Amino acid sequence: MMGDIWMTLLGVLVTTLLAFVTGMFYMGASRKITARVQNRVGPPIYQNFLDLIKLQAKDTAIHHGWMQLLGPAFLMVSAVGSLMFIPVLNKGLFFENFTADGDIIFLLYLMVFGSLGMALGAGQTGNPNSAIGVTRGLTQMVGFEIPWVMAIVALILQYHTTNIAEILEAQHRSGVWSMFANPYAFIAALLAAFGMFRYSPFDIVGAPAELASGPVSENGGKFLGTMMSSHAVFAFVKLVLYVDLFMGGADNLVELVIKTFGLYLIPLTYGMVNPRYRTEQAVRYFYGWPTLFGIIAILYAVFY
Amino acid sequence: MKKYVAVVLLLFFGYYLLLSFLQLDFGRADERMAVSKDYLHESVATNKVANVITSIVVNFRGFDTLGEVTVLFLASTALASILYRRNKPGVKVPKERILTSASHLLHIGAKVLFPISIVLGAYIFIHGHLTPGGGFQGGAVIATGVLLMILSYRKFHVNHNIVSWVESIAGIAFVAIGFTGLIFGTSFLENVFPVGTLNALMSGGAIPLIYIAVGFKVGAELIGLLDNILLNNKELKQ
Amino acid sequence: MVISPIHYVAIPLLVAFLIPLVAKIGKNWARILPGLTLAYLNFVSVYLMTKVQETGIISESVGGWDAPVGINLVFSPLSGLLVSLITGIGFLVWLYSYQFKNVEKNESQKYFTLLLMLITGANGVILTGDIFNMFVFMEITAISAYALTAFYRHRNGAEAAFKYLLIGSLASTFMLLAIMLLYAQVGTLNMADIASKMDQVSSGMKVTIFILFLTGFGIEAEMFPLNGWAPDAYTEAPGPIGAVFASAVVKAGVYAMARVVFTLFGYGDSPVEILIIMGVITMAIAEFSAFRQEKLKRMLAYSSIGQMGLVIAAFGLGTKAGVFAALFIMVNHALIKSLLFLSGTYMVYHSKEKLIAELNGMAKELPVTAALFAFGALAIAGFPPFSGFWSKVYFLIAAADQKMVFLIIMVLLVTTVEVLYYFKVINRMYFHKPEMELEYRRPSTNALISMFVLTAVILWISFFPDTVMGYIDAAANDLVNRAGYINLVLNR
Amino acid sequence: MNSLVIMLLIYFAGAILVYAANKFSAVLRDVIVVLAGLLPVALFFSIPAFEAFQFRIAGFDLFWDLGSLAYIFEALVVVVGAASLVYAISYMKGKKNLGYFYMNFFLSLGSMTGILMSQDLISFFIFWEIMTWSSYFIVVFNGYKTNKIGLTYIFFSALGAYAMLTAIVMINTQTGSTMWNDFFIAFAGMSSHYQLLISILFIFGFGVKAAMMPLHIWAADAYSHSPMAYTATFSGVLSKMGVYGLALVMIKLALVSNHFVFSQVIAWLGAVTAALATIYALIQKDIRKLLAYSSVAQLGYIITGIAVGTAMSFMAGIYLAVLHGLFKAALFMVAGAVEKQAGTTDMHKLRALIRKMPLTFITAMVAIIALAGIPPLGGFVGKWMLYESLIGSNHYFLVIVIFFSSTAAFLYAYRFLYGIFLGQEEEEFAHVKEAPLMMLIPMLFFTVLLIVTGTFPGIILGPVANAMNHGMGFRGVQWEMSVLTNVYGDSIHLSVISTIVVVVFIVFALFLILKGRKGTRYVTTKDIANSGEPVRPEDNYHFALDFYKPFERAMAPLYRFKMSEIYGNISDGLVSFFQFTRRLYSGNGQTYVYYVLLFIVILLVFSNQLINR
Amino acid sequence: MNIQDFINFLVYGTAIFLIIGGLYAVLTKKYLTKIVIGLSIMDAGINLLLIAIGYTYKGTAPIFSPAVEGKTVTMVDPVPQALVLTAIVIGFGVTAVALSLVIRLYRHHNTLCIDNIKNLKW
Repeated sequence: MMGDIWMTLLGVLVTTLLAFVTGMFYMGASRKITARVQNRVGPPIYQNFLDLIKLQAKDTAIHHGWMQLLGPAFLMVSAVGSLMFIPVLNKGLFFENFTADGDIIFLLYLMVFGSLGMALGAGQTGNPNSAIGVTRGLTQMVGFEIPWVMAIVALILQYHTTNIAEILEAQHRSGVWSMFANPYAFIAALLAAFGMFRYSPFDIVGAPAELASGPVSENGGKFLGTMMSSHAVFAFVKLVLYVDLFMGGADNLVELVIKTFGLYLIPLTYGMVNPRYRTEQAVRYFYGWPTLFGIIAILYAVFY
Repeated sequence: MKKYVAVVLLLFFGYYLLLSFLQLDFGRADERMAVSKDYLHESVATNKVANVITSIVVNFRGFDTLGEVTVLFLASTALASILYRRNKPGVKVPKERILTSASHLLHIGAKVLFPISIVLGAYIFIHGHLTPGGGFQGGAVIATGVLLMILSYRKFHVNHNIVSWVESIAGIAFVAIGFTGLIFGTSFLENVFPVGTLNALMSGGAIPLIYIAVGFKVGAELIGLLDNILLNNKELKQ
Repeated sequence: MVISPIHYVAIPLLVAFLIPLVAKIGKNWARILPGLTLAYLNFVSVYLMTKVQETGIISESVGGWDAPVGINLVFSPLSGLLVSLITGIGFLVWLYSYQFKNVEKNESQKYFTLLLMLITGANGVILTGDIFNMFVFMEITAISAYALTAFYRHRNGAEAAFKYLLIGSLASTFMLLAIMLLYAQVGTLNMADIASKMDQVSSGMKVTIFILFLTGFGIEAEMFPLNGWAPDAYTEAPGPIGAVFASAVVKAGVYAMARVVFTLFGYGDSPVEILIIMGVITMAIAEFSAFRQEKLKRMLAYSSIGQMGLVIAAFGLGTKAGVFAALFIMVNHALIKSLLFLSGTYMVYHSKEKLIAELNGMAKELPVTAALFAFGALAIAGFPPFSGFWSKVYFLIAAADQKMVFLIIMVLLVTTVEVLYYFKVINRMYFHKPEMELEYRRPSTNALISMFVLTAVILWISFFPDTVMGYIDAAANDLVNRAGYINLVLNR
Repeated sequence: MNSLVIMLLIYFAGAILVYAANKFSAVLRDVIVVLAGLLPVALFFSIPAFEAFQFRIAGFDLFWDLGSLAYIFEALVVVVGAASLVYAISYMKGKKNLGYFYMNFFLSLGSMTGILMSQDLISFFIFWEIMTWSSYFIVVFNGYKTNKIGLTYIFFSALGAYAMLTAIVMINTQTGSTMWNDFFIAFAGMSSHYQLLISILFIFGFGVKAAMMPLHIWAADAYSHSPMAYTATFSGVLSKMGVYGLALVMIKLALVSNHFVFSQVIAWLGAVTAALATIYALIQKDIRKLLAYSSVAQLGYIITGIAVGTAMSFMAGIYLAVLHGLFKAALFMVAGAVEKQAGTTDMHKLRALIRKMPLTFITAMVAIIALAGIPPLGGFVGKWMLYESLIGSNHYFLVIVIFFSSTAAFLYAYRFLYGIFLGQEEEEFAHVKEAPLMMLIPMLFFTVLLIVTGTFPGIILGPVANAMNHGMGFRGVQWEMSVLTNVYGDSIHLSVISTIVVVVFIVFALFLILKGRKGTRYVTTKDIANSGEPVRPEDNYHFALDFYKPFERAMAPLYRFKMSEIYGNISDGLVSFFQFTRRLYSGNGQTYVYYVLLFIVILLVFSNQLINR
Repeated sequence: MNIQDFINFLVYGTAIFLIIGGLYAVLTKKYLTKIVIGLSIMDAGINLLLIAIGYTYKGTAPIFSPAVEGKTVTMVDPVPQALVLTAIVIGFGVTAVALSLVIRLYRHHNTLCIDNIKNLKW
């Protein structure tokens, strides 16, 4: 019994660490790739670690109230919490954590928990840019959630389960990744992912030149550091979730890295060649093709 | 336009009304009489009243007559109420009529006719159960006499006190006779007085009594009405 | 002297003739005497109502001649119920106006005489068993009503009264024509006798007579489009008289109509669908018009017409349940509308135009009166648990039994409109700020008493409806049981 | 004496007593309010079983008994009612006409109790109407401006109630009885158009109170304009009477299984209500209005859950109904506290109250999290069950609409918290204090309740399952204290979820708070990084105007659709029609004579038709 | 058309013509006095009609005076005659009230034209 708890704790720590490290490298890679595309040298791939160390080393002189203190913690809950309910590798190959205790609908909600908590923290800072960023982010969320949910509903209908591990199982059983079993769902989910990762052209939330980096403005030191870590973890969470849902998961960490990084490149490269959308343009974008694909995906799942 | 609509509507209405009435042959009322036969019979047999109409009006359907009298009473009350004007304190409204003075001929004629019409009226309502006529007719004749006086003499005044006393007492008498029926007999307005013999003045029991009361009442009522309408309408002159 | 139905007519007449005499003794007697009479008649009501429950219909002949030769008065559960109601409200109105007329002492004699005669006329219409006698009493009622409508000199009473008289004369013309045709066919005037001989009349003639009666009584019963007189008369008459109109004059008209339909013709023999159709139209038009009214009493008048439409439609259903509902609505309407008129009168007492807009914030100044008005509004709109609700439910059930879904929906839609305009008034009284200095008059004690008595009765019916439903049920039975009526009156 | 009757009596006697007491002393009044509010709570939870009560009035049999479904709603009534009353004592302090207010408050509580215990249609309708007018009188409590709102409310309520009355009399005709149970039994035997007509009428009647789509326009205004102390009950509980009725009708009449299309229509109406109300909620500038629209939206979910009618969706619907009662009551209390303390509810004016009213903020935050359905609070449970059941019963597009509105709900949830509590501070609100204790107690009570239900929804699900198994005709409905299972057999463990969330949160919160705590100091929100230019004291950079402008622009077509305009046109048309009927009475006596003549001539012309009937 | 029908038409037609003639005045005349006169004409028509339906050919007045004693005579129906008496009196009462109202209206408005007396509308 005691052993169970220790094993669980170990699993939590290892998973989180894995997610953190991978996420940080992905973020670093993204900066590097972007720079190369823009014909710059770019920072080294481990630059994010250096940034984080710097941020955490800084003393925080001021804060604007206790909600600001708690904001990044909400973000962390969302990132680490979600991670706990997602199988990192296929069944039995890695710590199972709590994959049996949650399901995908729950995950949908848990994933927005963080941004809402963060939004509260941002709100307390009193910087108008934060609030403007938050409203844009939330509006955009209303946009991309719809195709995303449609894709998920299609999957649920297809595999008659809401548990992620079960969906993985089902893909293995049929031998076809759902990416191919229901390509429309995958497309819808992928297009939604563009919004979810908030890379250009959907980066109006942070809009560096316009909003002074939006919700995170006014945050520095430990706040920004924690946020950065949670972003790293969260990026990993999303990628693994996609891989689990659509690409049949991974049997080992290398496969996982290949799949996730491959996936990660798609929104990244899409963003590099596109200008920034205004918020309403973004929402309309999501209600266009992605939603259509979502509808087709659902119908496909029902009638197939 | 409105007139044509009215004409069309009225023609329709008249047509349908006529259609209904044409089913009743004129002059064949005897074929249709039902209750009337009882009346014709009972009037002579029980009430000993020669004039069947009087018998009906006062006895068989006496309740209607009470209603009629009440209508008259109400009309005079209503008139008084409607035409009543509160006098401003201190302002004396002259009790003058709007009519211009009549000719000398009328003055003399009225003086002659007035007592005759009073007597004639009284005769009519006293003999209501024997001859055509009755309280209403008699009262009307009396009122006509008074009207004659009013028309001929600008300053002729009816004593309102007397009129209202007569009116009230006659009315009370009617109802009181009705109640005697209830007290001494079985029902209101029942003829409990001795009926006497047919075609005598003292016949018919309560019927002539009631008709006399009605005569007084109608006379007083009509006089009151006329007086009220003609009196005190100074504005009409302008 | 035995207490009998004739007292309802004879005693008030006696008193009416006495009033000019006693007025000479003391002015106050002219006011007190009608009240005493009405109080006595209420006692008669109680006595006779208990008696009629035990022994059944009391038929009293007048003039010592039994029907059909003489005229008879019929105190049945039905006529008894309505007569008691009218007399009761008459007494309360007398009580209410006792001080009301204090300012014009000279006229009070006429006012109270006319009031007494109005009630007597209505009672006579209801009690009599003779069709021509009914006409006479209708005229008594009408003339008193004309006079009372024109009672106030500073209002447009005369204009309203003239219109009333114009249409009222038409009503009496049609009634007389109908009576004439009927008499020419059957040779009798007693209603029971006519009813028993009705099969001698050809069906074409029957319809004509029916139409003439319908129009004649429809005018008194405020049926659309014959009710042009009503809004004006209600508005211009003194406040409490509005209550009497709603509870006595109109009730007499409706009663007469119901008697003609149910007893004279027999339900199956007359084209009664007209009643349903006209009832619903009446109700709809009246309530719609009421919605847009600017004057309080005018609004109440239209509301009253609307209720009468409901009653007519309920009678038109023709079943026992329909009649029951109609009578129940009549009872409730008489009580509640009286309360509304009595309390409403005080709220617009000093207003010249008597606009609803002038009621803003009136509840602050006249809390009790406003509360009673609001209570009346809730009750008449049929909000449970108040008495209006029970009658409405019974109406709906009666309609549903006849499978008249359209009727139900119509009635309820129209009722929604009614609810709205009553609440508009309540809103103004309670929640608006007065635009100017409010002129108001506190109700005198006697007025308050009469309003409270009405309220208590309404509340009683609301929470103990069973106590009155027995009487209404008996009344409904009486109206539906045509043969019973005929046999009893004709001693067969 | 019968305990049901006692409860009813307490409320109704409370109504009269409190009105009378108001004339004598304010303290006495408050004591009575608290007593009559709390006594039923004690009574309700201390009595294990209620016995039935039957009597006869006006020829109808009235039969009172508390059914198992009604039990849940009754619990809501007594609890939220008592909390609102306690809250009202502080909130209403200093206002006029309190006797009137409390009287109607108690009347509406009593009538709701009556509705729930009515086993027959007549007393159901009576209590329904008492509820309507007593709530109406509170809606217009705030006076002049609420006039039109009140009229709209009473108009729709009356329409709904009369629709119900029509159904009731038709049932009476069809079955000869006015008992709910007889009706349920006889319903299957009625002809199909009667079945349809009666159900439509009932759903119309209940739909008004439950603010279902085309009948909802009264709701937002009425909720937002009544005193907040009452709105807590009004929106939290009173609207649930419509839900209760819908639940009875939809499920007991087997509309779901027998009239599939019909139940689909209702479900879609619910979903569309939710979506539209949500997008309207997020453009409101008044927090009361925002909450009011949010209530309508939440009721939409509930209706959908009930109309879909599977065991799980029904459970979700009822669960959401109860939970909505709790969190919406808390939120309206927050709004009331803000109104009372800061003097306004306009989000364009309000600013950064978080440091002034921390406890209120916590209540608001917890309630909002519950509203948004974010784990680990109670709202999530309902949302989860709703989605799972909708997906599980193949309502895949319905679930998308629901999901859209519930995602959009985050927007107004955030706006609510931000608009009141966050942002830049302002001198004007420097004096604002925390709400008084009497207001905080009920608010914190709800906070605790919401947190507990998040982990142990079984507290509510237990009675719901019981009601479904015994009385609603579902068979073998399972429930567990903190585990939810969907139709595919997948389950989530709420205790685990809560633990993870709480542990992770605490770890990082401690980290953030404790790290370098000594060196960190609080500065006002005016001191922000604004391109190196500090905000001057007279400036305020608070962001409140056009908060969701991008969203509005994105959803412009949806905003163009305004139900109130359609109703406005209809009512204009009706009013001019009324004006026309009014003008029939031209005031000319001769015209009236024309009418009379016309009438009689028409009848005479058609007299032949009248003979041949 | 036999003679009976012709007589019917003549008698009832005359009476009904009076009624609709009176009604015509009521409907179209603009002066209150004329309207009242119209009402009176209508009353007259009604009374005529009432009397007419009670007539019997060769009937005598229903009075058993010494002149008819012992003989068998047909008498006209007495009831309509009694009724007409009542009707006349009632008509008179109504006319009186109508006239008094006309006087009141004249005092108030200084005109008798119905078009100018329209204070009460709608």
